[in-house]
Amino acid sequence: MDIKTSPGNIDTTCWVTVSGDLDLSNVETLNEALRTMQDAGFVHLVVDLGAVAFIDSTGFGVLVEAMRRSRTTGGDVGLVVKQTHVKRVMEITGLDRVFVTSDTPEDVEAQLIVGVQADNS
Amino acid sequence: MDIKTSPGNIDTTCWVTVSGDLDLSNVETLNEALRTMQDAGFVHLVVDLGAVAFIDSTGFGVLVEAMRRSRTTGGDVGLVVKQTHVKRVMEITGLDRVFVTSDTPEDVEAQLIVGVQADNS
Amino acid sequence: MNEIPAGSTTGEHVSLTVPADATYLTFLRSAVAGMAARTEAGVDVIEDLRIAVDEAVTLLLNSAEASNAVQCDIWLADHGITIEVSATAQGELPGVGDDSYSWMVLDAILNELRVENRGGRVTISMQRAWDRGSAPVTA
Amino acid sequence: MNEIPAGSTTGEHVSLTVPADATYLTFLRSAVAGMAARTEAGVDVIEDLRIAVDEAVTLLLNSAEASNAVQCDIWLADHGITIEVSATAQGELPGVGDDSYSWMVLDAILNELRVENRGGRVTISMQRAWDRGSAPVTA
Ligand SMILES: Nc1ncnc2c1ncn2[C@@H]1O[C@H](COP(=O)(O)OP(=O)(O)O)[C@@H](O)[C@H]1O
Ligand SMILES: Nc1ncnc2c1ncn2[C@@H]1O[C@H](COP(=O)(O)OP(=O)(O)O)[C@@H](O)[C@H]1O
Repeated sequence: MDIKTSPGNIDTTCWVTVSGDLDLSNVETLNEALRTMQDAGFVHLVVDLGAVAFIDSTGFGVLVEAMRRSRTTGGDVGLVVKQTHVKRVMEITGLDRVFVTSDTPEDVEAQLIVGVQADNS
Repeated sequence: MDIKTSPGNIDTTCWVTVSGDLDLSNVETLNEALRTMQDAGFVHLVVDLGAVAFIDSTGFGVLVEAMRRSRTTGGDVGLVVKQTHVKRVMEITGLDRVFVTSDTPEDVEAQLIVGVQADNS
Repeated sequence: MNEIPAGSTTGEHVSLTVPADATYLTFLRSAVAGMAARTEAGVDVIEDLRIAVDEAVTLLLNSAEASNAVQCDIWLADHGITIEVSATAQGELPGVGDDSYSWMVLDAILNELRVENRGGRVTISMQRAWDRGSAPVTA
Repeated sequence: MNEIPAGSTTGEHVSLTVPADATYLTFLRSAVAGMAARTEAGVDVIEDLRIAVDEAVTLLLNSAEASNAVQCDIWLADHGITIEVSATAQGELPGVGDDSYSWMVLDAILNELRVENRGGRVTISMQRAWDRGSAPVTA
């Protein structure tokens, strides 16, 4: 797994690009990276999973935790999702209704900034 | 493993391009391809191993057999070899002194046509 | 759609034993994908099986003793694959059979899913058939 | 050069059992390469180990009963890897210990190479250290 962070289009937003395999052996690394960005004051996180080769429910668990932390400060975590198998796991677990998602980070960021909430009903 | 055959620059020569993994499970396919070309009258065979990801002594065994058949009709088999690990196996077994080799099929074919023999001493 | 692949893989069995360590999940996912690739299973099924072995072994690792080994058995059948993962677990396996997300995923992508605890050794048995829609056949 | 890799893999053991079928050679080569990739072994050593397991199992397959299984055990140590492959063989194993090309290759790329035949079960044991030149250390 490889994690890259870069500033978003506005200064309360950070893009986190994840690639490779994400599982129990390395979720803690992602968890720390997300926490670091939140502690640094980024309200919204755009986590780009477009280059992730594998992610399981342990990986999504860390993203859900990050989303909860962001929401307590009025922010949110949005996901860039492209691969069918990633979408599939999100549908099975209902995460597709929890996260703001799109297929480009620009679009996810735009949704987070205007305060779009995922359809939580 | 994938095998492609194409006519060489002169009409007694045939190029055989092998790719993928070559082992006990599929050497017979290569053996048949080489035999077919020899039966069709091609005196010289240029076997291009440049895209082979794996080859073991079973794979080389088939190439040695083909070389023997070609030599009984005044022809020969030459090899295109690029990868260090393929060269390594050839050195260990002494095959580097048995086969005409080079890193392009054009060059191997040219050597076969002028009747260059590998240094068999 | 072919009934049986050209070179029938029926009855082929592979057994793997690895350390009870999350860094071996990649190894097991690759092994299962490699086995499935020998069959007529499509890429979607192979992807599902990668997730299945990963989620099941993750459940085991959450309570397996670190000194222990995880065993993974794979059987190829005419129209499907059976995967069994097992380890010596400490106490009840958390997340098994309840509404954990791992279990939710396993339940959705498999045709059969069973857990057994025999004298502290927990085995998760999974079956997946090739010819089914994306919705699971209810076991 | 590091003495021991950052996350020490010392003592890790993996065991694989596959059908005595040449179409499983790829599977075994990948498994051995995957294990070696966990260590400080370089790409050349990994390539050698791929060849080693392939040549050794090919020797076994030349006389293993088709109905049989081949077992492959891999141990990671501080400075090297041990691979043991075994199968129930019919009679003497052709090509073992003689001047066959398989044996020639094995002998050249390994630090230790041993064959044992106990009651019809043949085991080929191989060891390779990381820190050696391209010429083998004579066992
Ligand atoms: N590890 C996980 N894997 C998959 N989905 C998860 C995971 N953790 C939480 N979720 C999903 O996120 C949703 C929202 O999480 P949360 O707000 O905590 O809801 P709940 O109160 O149901 O736990 C859950 O309903 C579940 O669908
Ligand atoms: N299967 C094989 N793997 C590697 N090398 C081989 C194989 N078969 C033959 N050779 C090499 O080819 C050389 C020439 O083969 P050949 O003309 O048959 O010689 P020999 O009379 O020694 O068998 C051998 O000396 C050996 O080095």
